[in-house]
Amino acid sequence: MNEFEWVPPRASVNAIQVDALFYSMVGFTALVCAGVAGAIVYFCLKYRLGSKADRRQLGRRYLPWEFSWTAIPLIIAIGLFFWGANLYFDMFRPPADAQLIYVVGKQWMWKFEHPEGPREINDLHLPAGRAIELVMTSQDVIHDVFIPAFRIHHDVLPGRYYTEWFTPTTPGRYHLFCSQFCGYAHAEMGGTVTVMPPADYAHWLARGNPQPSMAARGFRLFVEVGCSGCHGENAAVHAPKLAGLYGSVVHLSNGTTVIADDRYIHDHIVMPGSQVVVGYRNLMPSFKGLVTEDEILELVAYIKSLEPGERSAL
Amino acid sequence: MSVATSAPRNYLTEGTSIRSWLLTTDHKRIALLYLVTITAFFVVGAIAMALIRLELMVPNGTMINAEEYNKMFTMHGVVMVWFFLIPSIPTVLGNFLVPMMIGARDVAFPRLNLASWYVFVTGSLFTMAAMVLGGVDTGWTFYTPYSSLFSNGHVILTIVGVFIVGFASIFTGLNFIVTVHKLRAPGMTWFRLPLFIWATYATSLILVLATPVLAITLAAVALERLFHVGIFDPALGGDPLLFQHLFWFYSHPAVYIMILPGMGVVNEVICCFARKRIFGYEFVAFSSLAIAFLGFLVWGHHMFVAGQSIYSSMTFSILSYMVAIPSAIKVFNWTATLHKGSISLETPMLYLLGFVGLFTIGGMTGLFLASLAIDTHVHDTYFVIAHFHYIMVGGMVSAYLGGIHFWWPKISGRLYSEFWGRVAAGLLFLGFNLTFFPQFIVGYLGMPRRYHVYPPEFQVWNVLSSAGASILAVGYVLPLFYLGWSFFFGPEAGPNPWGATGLEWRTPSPPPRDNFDETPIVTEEAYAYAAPEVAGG
Amino acid sequence: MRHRRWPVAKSEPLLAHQFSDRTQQVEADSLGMWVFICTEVMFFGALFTGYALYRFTYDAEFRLASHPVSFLLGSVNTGVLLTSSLFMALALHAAQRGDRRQLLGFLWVTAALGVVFLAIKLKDYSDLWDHGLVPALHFAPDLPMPPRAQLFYVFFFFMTGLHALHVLIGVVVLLGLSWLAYRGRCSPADHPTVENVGLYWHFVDVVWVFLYPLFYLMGRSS
Amino acid sequence: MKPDEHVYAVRAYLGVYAALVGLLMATVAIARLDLGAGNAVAALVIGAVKAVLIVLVFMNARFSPPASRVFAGVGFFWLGILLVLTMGDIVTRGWVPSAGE
Repeated sequence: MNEFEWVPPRASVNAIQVDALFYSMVGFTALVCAGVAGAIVYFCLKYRLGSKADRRQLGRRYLPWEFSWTAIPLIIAIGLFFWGANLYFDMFRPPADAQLIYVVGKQWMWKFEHPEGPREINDLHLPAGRAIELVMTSQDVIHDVFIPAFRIHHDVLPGRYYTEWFTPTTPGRYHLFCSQFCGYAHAEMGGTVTVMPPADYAHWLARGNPQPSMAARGFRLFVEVGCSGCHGENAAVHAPKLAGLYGSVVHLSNGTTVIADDRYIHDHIVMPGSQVVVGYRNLMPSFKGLVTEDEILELVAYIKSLEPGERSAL
Repeated sequence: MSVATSAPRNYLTEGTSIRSWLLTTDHKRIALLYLVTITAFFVVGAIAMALIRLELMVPNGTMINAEEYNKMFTMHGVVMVWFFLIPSIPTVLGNFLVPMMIGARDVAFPRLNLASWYVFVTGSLFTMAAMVLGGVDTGWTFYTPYSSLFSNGHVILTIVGVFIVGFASIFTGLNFIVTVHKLRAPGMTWFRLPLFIWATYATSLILVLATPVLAITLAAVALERLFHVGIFDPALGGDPLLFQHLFWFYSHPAVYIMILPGMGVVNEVICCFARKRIFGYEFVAFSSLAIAFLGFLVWGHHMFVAGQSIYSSMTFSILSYMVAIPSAIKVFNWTATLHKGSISLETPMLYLLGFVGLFTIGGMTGLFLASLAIDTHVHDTYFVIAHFHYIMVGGMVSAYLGGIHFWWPKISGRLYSEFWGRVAAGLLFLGFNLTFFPQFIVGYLGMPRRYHVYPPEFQVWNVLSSAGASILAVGYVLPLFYLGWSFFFGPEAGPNPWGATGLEWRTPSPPPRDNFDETPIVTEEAYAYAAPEVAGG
Repeated sequence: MRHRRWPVAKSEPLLAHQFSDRTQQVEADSLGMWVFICTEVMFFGALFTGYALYRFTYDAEFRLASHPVSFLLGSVNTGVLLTSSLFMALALHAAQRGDRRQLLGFLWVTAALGVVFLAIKLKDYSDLWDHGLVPALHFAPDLPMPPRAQLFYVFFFFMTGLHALHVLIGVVVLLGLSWLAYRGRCSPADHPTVENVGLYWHFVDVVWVFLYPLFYLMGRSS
Repeated sequence: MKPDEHVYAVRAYLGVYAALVGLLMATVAIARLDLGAGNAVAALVIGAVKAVLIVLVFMNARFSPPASRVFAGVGFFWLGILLVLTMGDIVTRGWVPSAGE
């Protein structure tokens, strides 16, 4: 049952690019190490104590050597930096049309939500050939989404949203690991990423229990936990309306402005008083503990779905 | 020359009661106190390591359970980092050699030096108590909010211990800085100092400047754990990344605390056994200071995927590449020193040539981790484990053992078995590579660190690694026996068995209480080895 | 006090065996003190960094949260510490001239000002306790507080508390030193000891000079 | 160091003390004005000036041997490293690169 592996499977566009850099550096490293080791062995043999090797010309002209082995590594280092930094920068620029998938890590499981509705635990199904963007948060400690076949890694922090994106290329089943130590069952906090041809993926989405979309679930929560009592269409309370909020610029009572992104909405739900919108008093209670991180994601998805001038998209 | 009449009084025979050892202010005796203490801790850390490697022989090991495994790697990390590696060369070889190499009678503050050992022992009692009472499972990095709010282990007790030993580090560092500045013998200018002194001086700067930051950070974790005030808790507005910044501000330079003194030992040993002056003295000297300085500018490379700003990551990445430059300078200069030398491969030389090779691999793989894109894949995998063990074990422990062998005749006044010494050095090199090289591969395959179970396709590499660890263990145990034997029964060494230069070799072995009968006067540069006779030239 | 005859220093100050002369010993002690101060800077520095991070992140909240902190007590305390530093400097001057009577007087004034500082600090803390603004022990503000107020007060007590601990240690050391001076162990040749204690005391003052604007001066204008 | 070098120092000590008290009063006055972010900057600049005066005159760093003078600055320099690189992260964390194609 032990398949023997030399190299990890390569299943994303990013993996190909990272491997190119990695193997170039392996070659360079092998060259340097062989050079140093070769020189040491050669000198140890040739200049062993009592050998008849010529030891004259022990001049002190060492500056040219020093400068060359300072300057050459410097140039190589800068080159390597730019190569790696360039790839890294791209890893933080998801294409605008990337498909979003929401991820919540908690001790010791991963929850995934597809906007179309399906929810998964520790398993993630993805279509091949399409840019995927994971929007990730944690419910307790720091976790880390690590998918070796995609050469991608990012920590998942409580109270924040981070994203990582990739384009799976090759259908297959790949490991998913938590790689930030998170307690007792850290080593078991993993799962399988299944990359499928797009048609199969569409089929998979449609199959099984038809689930309402994330935004629809968010709307249900919006009513159930009482958000609509103040933020709803006919609410008597003077609370900011949420249509068109997502992505807009919000003016706060302390004179600053923020972009209303996932993090802003999240913080508002669990810590309402921290950023009060100008013109409003802070009346909102904290919903910390009343809604879980994945429910907050659903609320965010709902608020996101509200177009300006609309009260309810559903 | 110690002729076998009545043995001259030396620091070992100057009072033999327990009390005379426990109240000594002699830097050489304090070095021996530290030697015994950290050897004991090395054994503790190594036992934890043995359990880890045994558990990882099979993909679903059941020898120890998840909780025990988590406690084992935490114990291995905490003990090896703070109770062995950081004190190792500075407190043993540094304490023994710094005053002698600069021609001083003692360090500047001998009582502070003794206090350092007591503080160290006190701190270790706390941490050991935590281990005995049930252990701690956070990993040696104590990442918040896991350590501050979630872990059930004895986090506070462990942290208190580490906090206290920090002061031992600070005392040692402060002492060396002042000693090197103020107690050099007449004629011992900065550029006549042995390079071990430059390296130790650079290390001391890091000890003094970085350790307080760790102390206060750990205090904050303890505070958070006791009272949950939100310093690092996102739910209360805290920022877990603040912990990581402060922790790595110490713990990255701490890597240089571990490796710089090792580099210092390399200079001494290679010059001695190549019978040649170091190539490019000034460059090697200043590269030590450059490493100590740059080492403070790179901590963020531990946080490339932790949620740090990407612009910050880029800054830290390029600064990390800059550290490679002084490291490369050192490796090339050591190699060049061998050119046209007269080389003999005694035990210390074997250890230290091993160091150069392993450090080169460790340093080069550091470039992979400094590369943003590659780190995004190998972060927190066994690739990282392999990399830093190449530096800390392949590098530092080799240098430490090589240094112990090199100065053993000075410390004990006796010689050890050259045969067994070479065997141990060879086993260490072989065992080390077999243990850790497979970890580069399994790391790139994607095996995360701190996993006690793993997918079966990683097993081959783990079995190789565990097999290597058993060879490594033999390499560690052997010196305990033959050095122990030599201490009591070895043949007398005489003041300078290697024919080395350096002031420490100009005094009897073992040295008298005040090191020198009269203050030496220095008239020449370091490593003034006579030009080798050109046989038939 | 002033009628007492001062005992005469009986011997030259001790030269420890590792030093070859007096100058070397004095310079080593002084350098050791400066290096220790470096360590102290980094010790407080970690907290200043944490403060900077949260001040940047929650600027408005921190301003609001700082209102109950007494501007008056903080400013008076700054004056007290600055004055104590002056007397410490004068004490060194007296030691250099070998004027033990003045030395003793100045040391006592310095220590007394340290005690005054601590007393005012205590008053400051107890006022905040009454407002329920002591995190961990008694955090139930009786004033409207922004959400991150607790974080502000964590840093307030952590940093000023650590500083107060340093003042306390300083006072003890000053009293010890004045006892030595009283016993006649402070001849002009002993002034380096006074100088090193002074370095520590002035450093504690320097820390306060930064704590004062960070905790007592912010948000005063609004 | 030679004691006679700063026996005359009383005048310097008193002068610096006067300056420190003056700066304290200035900082109190400025705190009452509304300068926005300028308040914090002014208060910290005044604090830094006070610290420099204390180090140079009260602590006699002017007359210390070179090594001591270097170490007087080293601690603050290293604190600068810690502050600048940490805050560099905090300040730029919100800067998100524009979406790729």
